[in-house]
Amino acid sequence: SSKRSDSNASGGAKGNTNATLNFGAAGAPGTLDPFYASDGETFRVSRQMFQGLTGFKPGTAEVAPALATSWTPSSDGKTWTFKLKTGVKFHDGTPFNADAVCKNFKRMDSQNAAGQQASEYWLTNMGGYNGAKGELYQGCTAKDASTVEIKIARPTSKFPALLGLPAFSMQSPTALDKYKANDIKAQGEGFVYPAYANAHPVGTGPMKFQAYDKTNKTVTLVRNDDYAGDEKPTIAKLVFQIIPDETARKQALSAGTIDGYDLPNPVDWPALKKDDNLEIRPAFNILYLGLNSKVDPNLKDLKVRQALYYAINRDQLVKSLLPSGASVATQFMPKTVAGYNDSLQPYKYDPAKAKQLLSEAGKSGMSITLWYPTEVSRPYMPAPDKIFNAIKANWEAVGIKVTPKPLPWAGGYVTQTQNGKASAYLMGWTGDYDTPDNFLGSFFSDPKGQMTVGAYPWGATFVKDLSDADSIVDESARAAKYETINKQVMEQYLPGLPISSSPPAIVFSKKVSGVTPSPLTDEHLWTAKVDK
Amino acid sequence: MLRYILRRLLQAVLVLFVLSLLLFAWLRSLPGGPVDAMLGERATPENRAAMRKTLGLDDPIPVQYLRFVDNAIHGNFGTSTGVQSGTDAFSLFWQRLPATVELSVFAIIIALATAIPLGYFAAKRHGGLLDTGSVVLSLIGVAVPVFFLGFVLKYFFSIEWHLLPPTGRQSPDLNATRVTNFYVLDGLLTREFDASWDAIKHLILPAIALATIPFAIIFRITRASVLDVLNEDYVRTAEAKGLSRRVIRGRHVLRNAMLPVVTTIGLQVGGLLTGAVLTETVFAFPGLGDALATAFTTRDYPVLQVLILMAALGYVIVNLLVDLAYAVIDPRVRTR
Amino acid sequence: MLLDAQDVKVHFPIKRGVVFDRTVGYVYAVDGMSLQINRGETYGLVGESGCGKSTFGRALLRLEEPTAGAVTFDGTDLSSLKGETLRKQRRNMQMVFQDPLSSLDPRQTVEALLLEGMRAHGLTKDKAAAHARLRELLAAVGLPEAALKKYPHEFSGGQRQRIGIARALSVDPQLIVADEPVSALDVSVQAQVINLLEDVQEQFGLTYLVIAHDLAVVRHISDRVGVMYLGALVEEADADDLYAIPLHPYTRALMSAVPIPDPQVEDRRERIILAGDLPSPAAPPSGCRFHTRCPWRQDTRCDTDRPELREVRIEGVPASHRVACHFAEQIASGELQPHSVAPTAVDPDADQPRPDVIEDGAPGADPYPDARPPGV
Amino acid sequence: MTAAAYEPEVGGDSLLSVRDLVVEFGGKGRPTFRAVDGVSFDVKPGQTIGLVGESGCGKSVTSLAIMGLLPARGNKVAGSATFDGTDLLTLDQRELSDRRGRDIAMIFQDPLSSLNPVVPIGVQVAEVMQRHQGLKKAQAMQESRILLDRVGIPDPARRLKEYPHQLSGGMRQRALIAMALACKPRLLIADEPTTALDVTIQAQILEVLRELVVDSGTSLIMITHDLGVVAGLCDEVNVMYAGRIVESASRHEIFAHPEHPYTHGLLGSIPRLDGSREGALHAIPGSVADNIPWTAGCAFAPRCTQATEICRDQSPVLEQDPTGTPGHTLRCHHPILPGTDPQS
Amino acid sequence: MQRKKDRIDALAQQAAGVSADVPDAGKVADTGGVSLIASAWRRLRRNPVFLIGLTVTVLFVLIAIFAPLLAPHNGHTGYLLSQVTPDDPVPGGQDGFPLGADGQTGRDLLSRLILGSRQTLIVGVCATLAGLAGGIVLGTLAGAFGGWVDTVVMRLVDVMLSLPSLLLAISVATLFGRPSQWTLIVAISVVQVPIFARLLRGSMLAQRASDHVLAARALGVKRGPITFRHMLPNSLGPVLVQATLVLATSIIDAAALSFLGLGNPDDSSPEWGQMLGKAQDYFDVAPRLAFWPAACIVVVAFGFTLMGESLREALDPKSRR
Ligand SMILES: Nc1ncnc2c1ncn2[C@@H]1O[C@H](COP(=O)(O)OP(=O)(O)OP(=O)(O)O)[C@@H](O)[C@H]1O
Ligand SMILES: Nc1ncnc2c1ncn2[C@@H]1O[C@H](COP(=O)(O)OP(=O)(O)OP(=O)(O)O)[C@@H](O)[C@H]1O
Ligand SMILES: [Mg+2]
Ligand SMILES: [Mg+2]
Repeated sequence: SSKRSDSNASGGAKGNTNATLNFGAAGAPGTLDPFYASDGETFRVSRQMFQGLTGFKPGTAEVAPALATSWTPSSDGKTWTFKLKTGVKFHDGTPFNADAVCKNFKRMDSQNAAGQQASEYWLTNMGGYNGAKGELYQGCTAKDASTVEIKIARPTSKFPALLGLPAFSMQSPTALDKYKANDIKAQGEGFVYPAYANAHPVGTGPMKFQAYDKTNKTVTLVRNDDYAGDEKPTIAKLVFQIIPDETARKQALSAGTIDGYDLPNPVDWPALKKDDNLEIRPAFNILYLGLNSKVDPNLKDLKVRQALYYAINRDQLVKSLLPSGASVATQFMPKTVAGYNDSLQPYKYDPAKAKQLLSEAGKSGMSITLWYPTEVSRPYMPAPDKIFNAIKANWEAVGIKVTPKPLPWAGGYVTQTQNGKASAYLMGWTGDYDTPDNFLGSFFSDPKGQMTVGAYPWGATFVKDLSDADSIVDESARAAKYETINKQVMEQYLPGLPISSSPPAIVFSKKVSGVTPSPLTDEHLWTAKVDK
Repeated sequence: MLRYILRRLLQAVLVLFVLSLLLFAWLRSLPGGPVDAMLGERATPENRAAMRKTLGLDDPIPVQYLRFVDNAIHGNFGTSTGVQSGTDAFSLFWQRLPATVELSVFAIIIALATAIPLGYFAAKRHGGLLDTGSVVLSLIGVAVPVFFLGFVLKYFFSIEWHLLPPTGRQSPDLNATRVTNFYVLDGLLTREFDASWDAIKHLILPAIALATIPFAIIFRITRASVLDVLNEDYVRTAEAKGLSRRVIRGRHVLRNAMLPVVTTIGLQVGGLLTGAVLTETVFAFPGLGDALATAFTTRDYPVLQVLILMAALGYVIVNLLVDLAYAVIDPRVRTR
Repeated sequence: MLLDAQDVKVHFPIKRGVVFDRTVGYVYAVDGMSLQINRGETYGLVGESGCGKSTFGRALLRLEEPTAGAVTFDGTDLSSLKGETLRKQRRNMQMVFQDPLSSLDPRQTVEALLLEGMRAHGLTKDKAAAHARLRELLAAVGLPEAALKKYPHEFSGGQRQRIGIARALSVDPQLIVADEPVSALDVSVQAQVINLLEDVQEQFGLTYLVIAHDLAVVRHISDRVGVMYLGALVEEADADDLYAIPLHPYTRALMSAVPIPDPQVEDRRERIILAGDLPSPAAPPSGCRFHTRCPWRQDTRCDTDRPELREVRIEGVPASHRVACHFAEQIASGELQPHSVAPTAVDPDADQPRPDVIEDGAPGADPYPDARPPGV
Repeated sequence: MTAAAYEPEVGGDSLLSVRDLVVEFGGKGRPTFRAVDGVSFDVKPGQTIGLVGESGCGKSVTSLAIMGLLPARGNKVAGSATFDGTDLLTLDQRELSDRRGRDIAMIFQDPLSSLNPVVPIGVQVAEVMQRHQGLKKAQAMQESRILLDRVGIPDPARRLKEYPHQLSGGMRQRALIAMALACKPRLLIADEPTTALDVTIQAQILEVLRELVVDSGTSLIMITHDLGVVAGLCDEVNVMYAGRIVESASRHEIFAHPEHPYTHGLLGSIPRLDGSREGALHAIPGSVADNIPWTAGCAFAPRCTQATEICRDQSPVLEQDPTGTPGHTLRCHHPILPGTDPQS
Repeated sequence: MQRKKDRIDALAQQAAGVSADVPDAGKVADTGGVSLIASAWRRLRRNPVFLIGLTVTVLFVLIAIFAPLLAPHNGHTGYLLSQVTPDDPVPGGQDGFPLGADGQTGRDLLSRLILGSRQTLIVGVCATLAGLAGGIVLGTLAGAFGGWVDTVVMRLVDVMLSLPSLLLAISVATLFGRPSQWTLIVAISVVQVPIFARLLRGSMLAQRASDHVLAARALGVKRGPITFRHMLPNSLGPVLVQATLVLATSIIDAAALSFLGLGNPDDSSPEWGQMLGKAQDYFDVAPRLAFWPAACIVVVAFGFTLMGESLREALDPKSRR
């Protein structure tokens, strides 16, 4: 007979260290090697098995020590010295030390052609490979067993926060070599991953990989008894059960076959709050309405853009279509980000003013094509079509003709909006880490990008301001600069219309407690206390 | 007979070839694609373009097709980009196949076990209460959308009454040994009977949901064909011979009445895969239907291609088998 | 002479193959039929089911493409006609079918059915004339005018056959090929139709080719009778001559097999019971086609030489009486005596091209393949 | 192969005696329709009687009613059919099925559709014996081979394993006969056994029936629309029209002195192979189908040249023909007496 | 066999009350003709199953036609929007809005259900007509010409048939890139084309070999009239019956596609399948959002199916026994 894992060995009112946590995941992990991953479902699994040099304070987006206990930048902000935690071992027994760190960086930096495409996080954050022009990463030196020096090309606000990203987790050099972790190939339209990424991930994290049952769509992790971190795992086993359908996840939770799942549908929140442990995360995202004046010349006029903004009843939208805790956005970043400008007031819903602005601009009764995605649900936009409908109704109320343009998310929506092909479109962003550049930079640093700021007279200045601000080493000076930029963006530029920030939630059954919700979806599931 | 099989197989190959061509051209001409699905909103246009280049997606479609055929000839059908990234599309198919087969077989068993007796007795008591009742039931069965039924079933059996699991193929905390990946069978092979039982429990609800339409159709065909056969002269002959009721029912009525039913079962198999897309989505049942649905939303071309081609092939093969089965029961076809 | 058929053959290919169909053999449905029909005459053709009567009838009208042979109608070689000329020619030769219901389009009123042919040949110049013509036709076949607005299924079998005859008459043909015109009808109605056929022949000066398997019926209405066996004539004679002195063994057997509604005759009759069935036209016996069932078969020639239709020199037999038998004289004179024949088993439709049952869905399959689940 | 003229041997008391048989169809929403209306006749052991009449006159329904084979619903049967002392119409299905195939057997018109297409011939013959004589399968198959041989099927050992579609029409009908005779029934009902066959094959089958009846002394009810068949085979002939027997007499009598206008007309309308070809046939006007159902009066009246007022109002009864031989019964107000010309 | 058919016809007429007594030979009752369809209708008129189906269908069509008059409100204004809160996303029934809101947009569910009948009818009818049209074109081509045309068309149909139906529909829906009501209709109809084509071709081939077509050829009627006057009308029976059934399935298909997110995303003019598909988000909070459209679909599909099935029986000569 099969061995049902013994989940009732020790009673105890709170917590059960032999317990299994069954977690409903919305998708299968793409790969087990986080370096080649770029999606949340994969990272959720990685985060339980791996640690980076830096990490995040539970429940926040703030950088916190992880495998490095401390770090100091040089005065020019280009050389960083990390002190490493000692006595740490990878799951396979390989010791973690400065040598291992540098081997990891070397591995990440020296990707073959396919790997350079597959490791998207490195590409976007580090800007290149093998010392290519513009690459941020410049080298790693092991000063001694527990000291590492990393050089970067220019000072930037995101360093070293980005080292906390799961993609840059520390992996066992032995295992990387043994299972040929870098032997990635492009074949057909996809990548063929090496054995390492398929079945042998080895990190230093609290949970160890046990199995990925592809026929049953479950990933099983077990406790790493040698875990060196502070939060010791409180569960023996963590099983990710992949249930793509949202309603199915909810029903599985109700039926008790899973203990928790991510991204509950906001309409279910009230019920989940009542019957289960609904953990609401701090909002760390932004929903905006992108505008592109190159595609739609009407939008060149600031008055038109403002009119569009005033015409949207965002209070109503937030109240009726977004989860509780969602808020109307005043700028292109959520509150918690350094550089957020508290003094900015939201554009109030004012249809009269919108009409007036439109007539001033001579664009009363203008028409606009509004794009929105289908086949997708995102934390910042749980139901795009409903948001679209609300905005459409608002705009029509001020005499704007709205042509809907729905497009499947992966069926061209992303490419076309990101390539600056859409006049007005719904889009959003969830932060990777707590830097203003992660928001503003992502939207505007490319003058020819999605909102094509380069097409405006102020575009060039704006782009330059952004990159200057990012290079300021001093945190408070940097924050101040960003506050100014935010104010400019909202009052003078208004290249797009930030709509709202919504707090996503994660839900556990009443039996489970002890998991702190994280704005970065960096939940430490291993700290769950399962009361079975 | 052999010639007939050969002929059908050759036709199937032709059909598959044309299908693969159409499929390939069509998929590539869609907007968006796997790169969008993989990179999401994060990547810059440059990143996207570079990735398309690396993956060869920017080549002209005929070039891509030739490459695909070349690879396919070498047994390489590409790797998944979305359903289970990096997995060979064909092994993905093999991984998911057992689940769907298991589900379909269960559904067909449920459908047959209920539809045939019910159809027979409805025809026997033509116009009676049982007849009218079951006809209405079958018509309603056809009219209820499968996914809605799935929800309702789950709502009662899993959430309200906690009788059966709402999702998945096997309880995750069960450490079952895998042999064939047919879980019920595996449990029997390894004598882990609780694993079999657990798998069966996971199968019941989706199988019921999946079985409704085949049930309704098989029921209707059985009823109609039993009605026909009952009117046949040879049944009257059998009665005139004074044969016992059992012999008349088995040898003379049912054996003949089953002929159209067998054909229908073949046609139903195509429908089952269709139903599986919905059922497996509703029940998070990790089979081919689920993979298909995911492959569509993630624009996973290689997987889509393999799954659709395999579905077509499977359909052809199953219907060939059905024809052969038909030939076994119907001597008029066999002795050609 | 109105119609002259010379050595007409209709062979249906039997096709089979893995990818592409190859012809693996032929059904020799009609295999060398020659006959002449004179203007105003009724020619009767009898034979067992499957011997090729209908196929020959259709081949005469070019409704079936003859494999070989020539058909001359009123001096025109039909096989040379094509397309529009052939279509135009059709008004001269019409057909009456066995199954009166299935040969009438169930969705057309009698009026539409009758007008169709006239329209196709431009005979309906003006409405009044067309209507007069319709009335004339109906009167000729004994149907009231009220029938015009009705549909075929509203009539009885005999009435339908009248409609079929009226339709054939509608284009004013010279020749009518009647393929089993009465065999689907009840005995009492059969006589009505036979009488009708004779009436209209007189009235319109028609020439008939009447095909039937009932020898008595054929003999009754025909001037000359041809007996067909397995794709070819075995005997041809004036109707009375044939009954008086049947020469071919098959004809003799056929005649002795026809039951006569008179107990006294029946009790006295000598019966020749033929052994076995008609052989398959896909594998016709060599030599004389009848030798497998012939009680007078001789070892010398019957199995190898195919007898020609020939005149015989027997007393009391006129020259118009022709027979295809090597030993007709000896049989007639009693020189040869019948012997018993062991029946050879004949498989029905062996090797016949049948509608490929499993190719397009097994037989008995739901005719409505909505087996596609609704609601997917 | 020639056969001597056939002289039936007629036994004593009736084996089957049908009295006032009435069969009505209809029910919910449909008007009731009387398909058989007071049919009475007797069959003596060893006797062959004929039931002739046109399509739809109720011949088959009569025989099916006797066999208890009418559809389970939608019909009403009245009267009696006494076989060997028991009224068959009162038996339940189980009792009937014990007798069917053993005491009374039946052959149907269409030999192909009367055989189960998916069961080998041998099994279909053998199953009767398994059911009624308790034979084991192998034994029953052995018997069937002998039976097939007896009805003149060549190579019976091979045919045993073949399916109906592999047999020709004549052989199928022979197989059906073999099936019917398997348990040596005392009464055989043959419902148009040769209608679907060619004349030469018909002659073969009739020959087989003749021999069998003589050899085993079985009584035979021969149902046909072909007066010629009746003339050569039957002792007694019953002519049916629209659900009733209109005339009944011995075979010589009925052909020599047909008195009912219908019988008369029927004989006149058939072209005879041995008759003269001159002149038109004496067609009976109209058709049976035109004239069902009728309400009161003689059913044949609408088509009858002799009909008068009384024929339309009053239904005649079946009674002894005053001028005919004993046993010649007639249901007519204005019979055509010998020597008169009906056409006048 | 033929005589049996005659008898059947006689019986059918009898049941229909035509031609009871024909006193004289050859006499034909002096009434207008009754076509096959008319006599089928006489039979159907007494069939309760058909009548139920017909009633449901007629009601549905009437509601669809008069929807704007019947609906208490319009379908796009968020009347109850002000009541929508994160804690109560779907306001319930209340005065003037007996079924409450249709979701977070605060529109009136009842009105949308009523208005939805129209769109549903449009989708059903258009999809069926499109499928029928495609099927008739292909089937007529194959059936009328035979030979290589038949082979080519039928192989094409085989390819289409060898794909499971929903897969085909999904494929087509995706093909357009931009989903809308029309892609939905095309997707559903494409699935039907091969079925209609096969059906039609089958009966056309049977007609081609039939005596009445042979008779028309013998009369010298041209190929066009033979095809369109004789073969096509007589072959349409099963196809039209199938069409009634397809009406039902296409409504359900629309729901399935919407469920998979491939339906018409624009819900300003509601459609039941779309409503049901979108209701999955609210399945736990407000099951009525799924229940009502589902119930409507079931009833209407049931109505169509009843009608189609009884039509099929009425037109099928076998069932007239
Ligand atoms: N289209 C066809 N293809 C192949 N074989 C055919 C075709 N039409 C007829 N035959 C075969 O040709 C032979 C002669 O057929 P035909 O219909 O002419 O016979 P018949 O004498 O009219 O018989 P019946 O009396 O049964 O009508 C039969 O064996 C038949 O199976
Ligand atoms: N099951 C039935 N329901 C209603 N009417 C029936 C049924 N069976 C037979 N009839 C009718 O009863 C009448 C007599 O039918 P029957 O079959 O006995 O005729 P028949 O004399 O055997 O004709 P045939 O020579 O065509 O076999 C016919 O009018 C027929 O329509
Ligand atoms: Mg013929
Ligand atoms: Mg009968």
